[in-house]
Amino acid sequence: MSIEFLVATAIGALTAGGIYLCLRARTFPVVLGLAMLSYAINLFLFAMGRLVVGKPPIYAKGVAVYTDPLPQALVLTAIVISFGMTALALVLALRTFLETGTDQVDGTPDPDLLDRENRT
Amino acid sequence: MTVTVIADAVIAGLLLLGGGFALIGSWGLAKLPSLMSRLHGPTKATTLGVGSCLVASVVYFPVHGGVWTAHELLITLFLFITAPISANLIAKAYLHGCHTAPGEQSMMAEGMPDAAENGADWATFGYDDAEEDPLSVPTGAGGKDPSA
Amino acid sequence: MSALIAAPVLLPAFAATLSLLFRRRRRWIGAGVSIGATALLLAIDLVLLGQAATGEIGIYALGDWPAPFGIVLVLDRLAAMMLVLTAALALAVSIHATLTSLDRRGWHFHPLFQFQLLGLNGAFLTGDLFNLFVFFEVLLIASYGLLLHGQGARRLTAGVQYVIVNLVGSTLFLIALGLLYGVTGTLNMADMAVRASALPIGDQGLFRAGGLLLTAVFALKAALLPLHLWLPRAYSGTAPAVAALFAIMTKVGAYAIIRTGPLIFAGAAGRYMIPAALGTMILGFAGFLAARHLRVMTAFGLIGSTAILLVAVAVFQERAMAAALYYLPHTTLAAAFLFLVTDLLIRWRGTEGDAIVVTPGYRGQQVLAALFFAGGIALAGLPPLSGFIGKLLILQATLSSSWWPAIWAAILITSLVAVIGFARAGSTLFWKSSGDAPPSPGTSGARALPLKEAAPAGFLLALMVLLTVAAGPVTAYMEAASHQIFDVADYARAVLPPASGVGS
Amino acid sequence: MIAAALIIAMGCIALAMLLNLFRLFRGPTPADRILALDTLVINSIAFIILIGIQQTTTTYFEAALLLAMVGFVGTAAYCKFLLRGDVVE
Amino acid sequence: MHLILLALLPFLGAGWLALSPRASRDVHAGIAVAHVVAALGLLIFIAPGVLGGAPDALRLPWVPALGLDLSLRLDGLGLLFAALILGIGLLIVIYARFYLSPRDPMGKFLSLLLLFQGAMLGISLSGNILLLLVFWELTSLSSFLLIGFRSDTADGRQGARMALAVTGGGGLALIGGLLMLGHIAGSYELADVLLRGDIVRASPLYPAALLLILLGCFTKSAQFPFHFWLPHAMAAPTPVSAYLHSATMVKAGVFLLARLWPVLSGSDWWFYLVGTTGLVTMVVGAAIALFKNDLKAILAYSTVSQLGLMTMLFGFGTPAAALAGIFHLLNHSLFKAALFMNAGIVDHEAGTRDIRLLGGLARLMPITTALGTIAAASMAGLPPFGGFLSKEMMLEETVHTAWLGTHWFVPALAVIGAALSVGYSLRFIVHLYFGPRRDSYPAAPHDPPLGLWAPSAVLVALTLLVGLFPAVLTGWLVVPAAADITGGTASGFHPALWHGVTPALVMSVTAVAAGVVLLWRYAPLLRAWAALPLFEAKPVFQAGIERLVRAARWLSDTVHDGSLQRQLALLFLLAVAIGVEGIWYGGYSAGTRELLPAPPIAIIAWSLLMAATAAVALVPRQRFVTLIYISVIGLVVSLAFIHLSAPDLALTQISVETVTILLLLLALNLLPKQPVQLSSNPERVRNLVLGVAGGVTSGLAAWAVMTREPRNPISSFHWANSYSGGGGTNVVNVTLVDFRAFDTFGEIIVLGIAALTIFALLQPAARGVSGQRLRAWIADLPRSPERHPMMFAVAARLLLPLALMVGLYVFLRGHNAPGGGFIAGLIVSIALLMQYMASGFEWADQRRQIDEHALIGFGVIIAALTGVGSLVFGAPLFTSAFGYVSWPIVGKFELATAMLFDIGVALAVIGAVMLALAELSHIAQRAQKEPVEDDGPMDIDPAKLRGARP
Amino acid sequence: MKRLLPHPGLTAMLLLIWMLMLNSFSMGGLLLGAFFAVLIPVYTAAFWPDRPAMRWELPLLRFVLLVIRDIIVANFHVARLILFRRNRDLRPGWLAIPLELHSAEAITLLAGTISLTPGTVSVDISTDGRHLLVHALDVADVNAEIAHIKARYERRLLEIFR
Ligand code: NA
Ligand code: NA
Repeated sequence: MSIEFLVATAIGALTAGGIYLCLRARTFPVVLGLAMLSYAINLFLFAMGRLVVGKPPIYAKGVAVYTDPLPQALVLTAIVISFGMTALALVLALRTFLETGTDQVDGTPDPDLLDRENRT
Repeated sequence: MTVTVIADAVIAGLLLLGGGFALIGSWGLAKLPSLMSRLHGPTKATTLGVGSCLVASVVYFPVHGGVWTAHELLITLFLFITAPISANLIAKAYLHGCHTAPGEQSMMAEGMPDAAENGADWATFGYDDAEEDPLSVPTGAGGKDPSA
Repeated sequence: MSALIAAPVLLPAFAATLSLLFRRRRRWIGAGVSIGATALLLAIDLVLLGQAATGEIGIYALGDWPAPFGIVLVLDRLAAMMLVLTAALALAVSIHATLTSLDRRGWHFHPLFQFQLLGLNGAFLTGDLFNLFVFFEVLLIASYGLLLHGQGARRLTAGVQYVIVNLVGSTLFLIALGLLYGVTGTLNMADMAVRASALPIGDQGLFRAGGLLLTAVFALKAALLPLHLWLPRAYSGTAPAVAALFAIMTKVGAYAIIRTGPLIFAGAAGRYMIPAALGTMILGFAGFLAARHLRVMTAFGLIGSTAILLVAVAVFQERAMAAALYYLPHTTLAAAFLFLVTDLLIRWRGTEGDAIVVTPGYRGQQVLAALFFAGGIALAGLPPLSGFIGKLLILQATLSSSWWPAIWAAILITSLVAVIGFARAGSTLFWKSSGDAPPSPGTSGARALPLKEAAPAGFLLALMVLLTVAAGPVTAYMEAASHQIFDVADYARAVLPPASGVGS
Repeated sequence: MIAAALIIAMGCIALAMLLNLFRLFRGPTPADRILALDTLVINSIAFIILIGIQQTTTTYFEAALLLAMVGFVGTAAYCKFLLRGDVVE
Repeated sequence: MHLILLALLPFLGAGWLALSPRASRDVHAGIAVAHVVAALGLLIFIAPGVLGGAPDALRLPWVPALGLDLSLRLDGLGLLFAALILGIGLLIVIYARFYLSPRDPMGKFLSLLLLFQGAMLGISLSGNILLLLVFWELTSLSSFLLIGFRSDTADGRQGARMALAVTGGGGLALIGGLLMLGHIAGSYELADVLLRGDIVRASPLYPAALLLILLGCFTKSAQFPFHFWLPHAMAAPTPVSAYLHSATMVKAGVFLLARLWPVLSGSDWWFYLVGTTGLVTMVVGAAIALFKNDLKAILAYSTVSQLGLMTMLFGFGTPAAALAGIFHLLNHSLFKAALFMNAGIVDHEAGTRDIRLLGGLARLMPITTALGTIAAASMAGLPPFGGFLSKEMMLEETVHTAWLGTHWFVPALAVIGAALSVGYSLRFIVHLYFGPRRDSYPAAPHDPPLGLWAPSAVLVALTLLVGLFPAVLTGWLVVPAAADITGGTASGFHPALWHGVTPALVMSVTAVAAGVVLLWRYAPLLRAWAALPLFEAKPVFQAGIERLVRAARWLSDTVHDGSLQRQLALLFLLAVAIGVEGIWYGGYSAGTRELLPAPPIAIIAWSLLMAATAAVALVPRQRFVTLIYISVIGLVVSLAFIHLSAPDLALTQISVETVTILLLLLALNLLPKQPVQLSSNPERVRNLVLGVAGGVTSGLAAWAVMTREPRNPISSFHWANSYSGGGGTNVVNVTLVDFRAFDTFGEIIVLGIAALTIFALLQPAARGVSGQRLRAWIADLPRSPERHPMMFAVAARLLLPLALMVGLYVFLRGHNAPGGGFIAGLIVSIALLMQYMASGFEWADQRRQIDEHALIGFGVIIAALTGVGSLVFGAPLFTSAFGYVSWPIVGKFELATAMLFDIGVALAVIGAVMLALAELSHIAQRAQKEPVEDDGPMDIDPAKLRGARP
Repeated sequence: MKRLLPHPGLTAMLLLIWMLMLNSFSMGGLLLGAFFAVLIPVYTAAFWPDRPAMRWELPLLRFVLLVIRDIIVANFHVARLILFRRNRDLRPGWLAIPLELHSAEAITLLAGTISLTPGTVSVDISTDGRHLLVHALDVADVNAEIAHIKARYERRLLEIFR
């Protein structure tokens, strides 16, 4: 078994899980799905520089074998951006829930909340 | 030469010790019967497990890397500060869960003592003389708790 | 090339931060900074347009790192045109928003607005694909903020969908970028174009998938079937003035397709884009006719008219592209104009908002009625406004496509649908009086529109008139721009320094 | 000698992680899962140090340091959630 | 230049009128009259040259790319048409001045009328077929406003919309047709197009172009079956009807048939399409007209019929027929405008237009009766009026026309049509003016003031004079026009009241006799007509539109059902399909790169990740537990980054992970913890299938790239220049703050905006519905009374300085080793957040001493200024500089502007993270409206409890 | 001086940490570290009010060494328990340790020490701040264990926190 295989299957699994969650009917799992997708994407983007073990991109004279630093820089940017986006999506989901009483992605009434409000 | 060999032996020993204790800690985590017992397991991983590896590293780098490193000590410091707090908080969370989930009175079975005199209770459960029953839910998000 | 090229990115950055830092002081400072900066931006963009019009491709290597290794800004005719259009639209919207106090109905309107401009301008200028992604994100996240400005349940639910769909879009963007980098080893558009042509067969499948995926992401922004579903709810849910600014957002997607399609991917997506655009057109104008609210109607009109633009783009041929380029500012201005008019209508109408229902005592609103009529003419593409010329250009140019009968039928029939829809809405809104009963006070509260508030909308209308009157020089510019877009070698020559080890 | 010890140690850590995994899924209480995660983080720190030794590089130590710090924050946040619902109040 | 002025004058008048809404009625009328008179004068001034055979032309470039030039051209045909437009227009303006009531906005009305006039004039003057299109569409738009002038009535609105839909639709077809025509001809200049008839007719596109153009003409000229809009356009004020439906709007279609006659006619397509349509329209329109009761409806259907006549004549395709057609066009304009005015007068004075309520007006309104009778006689084709002459010519032409080989068909139908038109004309005269006087008219009828009848008197006089002296009076106008239609010199214009006994005369007499019979036997005929299964077009049309709208609503509502799940499913499906497509069509070969063996620990970490991923997806209802699994995923990904030589990524991932979890926990507190399941089983299966498909695709894509050798990536430059050019050994960091600093600049802006938006979102959350909900919110978890545990609080305060120190260190070394501004910013944020967690929001917030908004602002400004700063040194934006400085005692150290940039990054990150989390963390408290007191950093402070501390 | 150096001990500790992180000695690094080590306590002083007086010298060092020794010993002890004792043979127990220590810092240090030595975990404090709740994995005599902890750790801490 190769590391490439592990990484590829991990990307696949994270993508699958992310998609599965993104297609759910409530905002919270969708945000989780987005988070998972962003893991998958970060790994994917990173893998596009090919995998190298034990050669971090710290420059030293005369070193010829190194990890492609560019995808790493891109992933860094992507991590930060997707963090901001996920945070925003999450807060928006919460805010919408507070405003509308539903956390359904389609904005339809929420059985849970009705249930809870009936209880009190 | 001999220094290196001795150092290598020390390093290897420390590594084995570290790995071993980390494993034992996790074994405890998996094996022990209740959360309160399991909580004791990871302490080993934290202290001797990681600690031995760190010390091994401290010894290893001057010998094989040609550099002194002391980051490991810093990691140890952080772990030693944080690990007890983590354990404390996890225990509190567990007790709180047992206390508020009827039927799961496991800690009573383990014979938890009262918080002694003056009618005081353990902080997680609140004051016995307080007007609030810890089982009841407080009203309002972030509302003032009587205990606060 | 002078550093002026970077001004459209840096100026909004400073304006945004300044209005952010001044937020605790009097609020007019923020508005003043924002409007002033936008006006200055328009002036700068006009200078840049003048430079680009010479035909020379302006290159600016940020950080003094040569392409393809660093990020370069590229100013060609297309970019300059998009910059000017954006600034002009932004000027109208920022003034409108300030005049109508939209900026006080929530936090941080002006900083978000300026950041939005920053993102847009950056996207138009950059010559680097990943940098394009970054600016897409900037403009998207700023658009989230603007979309939600003022809030309310409807806006929030619409916002949730808009944000999530675009987040998934960004995810796909990154996948596409990764694939392209993994296969070609570069991020610079020009360099990628050069390397793509030398790609071995075995790699071409991956490259193609990456290119198509990237195009799909752009199509998502451009609201192309089946990726347009997010738009109606989002645009009709937000404040109409914000939606007016968003008229340019679909064009960003179109811009990216126009930029990368001929340059890097040799129009590979065209065969799917044409039917998709035709379908979008039909759905857009069906929604237009079906709409029960003006905002929804305008949103669908935007979808439909953008689809007309995209169908011309999808031919990926110089003449059709030139036609598309002429139609692009028109459709942007028309939709924005109609959104602003809708906003005025909502403001001065009273309780009915933008519902297409009869308003008691609303027959006398001559100015609004005239503006609405003009909006209808613009969006339906009738003379004497520029949409007519744009449509003629597109019809003429698409004759070279084998799809032309379908294209013609779709464009002409949807125009008729638009005319019918507008006539229905307009006659209900401005002609019908409710059962000839005297307007009962309290049910509506419609008041007369102060002309001052109509000035920004009037500005957009004037731009459309200008686009019509000056159609000769404008089309000449667009033809030259289109030529430049298809001249891959010229672009590569300008962007990549001759000495650099380009390609593998 | 060191290489062999490293491999054994890494194997131990790997096994420890598997055991953590077991507890993570087995629970039964949320506190158990938090504990399993906390332990997993600790084992990860050990793992990072072992990689550093294996590659004779100090490059990764900051990661271990950071993990020690933020791992705690995470655990505290989870516990706080169970105790109060509100992580910051 | 005259042409430009001519074309502009009506528009100028319209503009002037529109801009002076407050002037008096007479001023408005004066302005309008002045402009029309001026235009007419100008036309007369130009006319001699044009009639002399030298068309006036002018061409200004407008849109060369399109072939659309401002090309104006006045030839004989255009002159005739323009003269009708302006001449009758002048009379209409005068008539309207007296017709409209004082309540009507005269300025607006005349403005629209002149606008329309300008558009019509434009059609007649266009020397470019695209320019003609522009004016054509303008007539549709302006007539829409004119017809809808009485917008307070449903009839007015519906009539206007119907007219717009039909003529606008035809106009769109015309666009297609003319574009094709120009495409075939190779030019859109009318002069060029007219010369290329042979090329056009030989083109395979000819039938399509012809059909589209005819659609435009037929709809505009109300040809069967598009005739139905015209009668409903009668809802307009009578001056509008008189103008639009006699001389102008409906004639535009006929005019275009004439205009393009040299190019399009001369084929079977033309003959059968145009000729037959005209023939049918003539008969059908006349038949309907006979049985209408509304005066304007009678006139409207008669117009339909007469237009059919003209269309038929042009359809015959012979020069003589074309000559007859153009002559009838002139005649019809004269009598029809007069008749409409007459009907208007009757309506105005008698109070109704229902012919059944009228009759016997001859005594009461003698002038009106005289004028109406003459005009109607001309319409009936009775001598000695103009209508007779052109009808004779028409009948003559039908005799020579064979239709599908039969020679009787066209003449027979023509006679029927003529008979019907005699019938409705006579009925108009007899039933309206003659017969018994009634006792009760809705109003007391009397002749109108001079201003109202004089315009029609002029027309009536003309129609009489034309009948008497046709060649003298109209020859100079009609012959050149006909010559321009046929593209040669028109021959044989010999109109005369008496040509001897010709077949035409026989037919004419037959028609008159039959017409008299029709009127004589009107009552039984009416009953028979009423028994016919005819349907009213308007409800059908409206039902059609409603059906269209319903269909559009169904389509739109079905497609745009607001389902996010559907949108995302489509998006994912498309992405997968694209992957398959790309490989399928693009070509693929497997990679040859050597693979890395996986050590056991990697496999175990991998299984951790896989298990956690599956768990997150499969137990989503236990939201809290799900978060723990997410943490595991994050941890494994970080470890993978470390193992695969990406320490910077690991650091970032670890710290971002923590902040994300904090955010999720903060939000989850207020969200349902274990919501009920919403998705149905099929949905879950769909999601699973899509997920697996997406996973497989992305995994394979990753595998495909990882297993092939890289192709000389540009990053080799970054590696080589990082130290020498960027001054740092951490290539990733140098890339971020130098090579690709612009990306990073955008990235911190994204983060800043995210925080600002979160702030803007949460600020109003404590108010309104959301605030109520927050106040009414019941914590759904039982809560421990202790808010700030002692040990945690104590440890946190010790960790804060340590973490800050680490943050500074990580920041400073970032340029050369893993670290940097972003990670440092996160570390500092987390350290501060720890205080918030441990000791509460209020307590920590009072002590933090930072303003997050300002931090974000300053962060962005510092980064931007660093970028701009390089300009001062003459270097491009975002150029970094670094140097090694040697100070006594301190020693040698590096200073790099990139670090300044990184400071901006760090500040923005701290500001953004703190703003977002702080805002989110006390949203619930704010809703309570009572500030939480600062009750110290920990709930149980033993020292305080024992009194050791105050 | 108090405002410039609010926590001299903390400053020293930070400087030490800084030098450990730098991993190499240079005058510049030292100066920079000193700068930060002064700056950070000034900034964070507000977060740590009412610091108890503390003896930083020998007693603390002795205490630390003692704890390290105990940790190692206890580790082996607990390892034996985990590996070789069956679950049902374990004698887990709760210890409510009465506290003589006053300050939160001191009690936290005690609790931390107890937790770090395997086999015992500090769980909670009483609401009156006078008892510490400790859980032991295997305890034969609760009172003896309490006495042991108090004698071994709390007594020493009382010396440090006077
Ligand atoms: Na870095
Ligand atoms: Na412990």
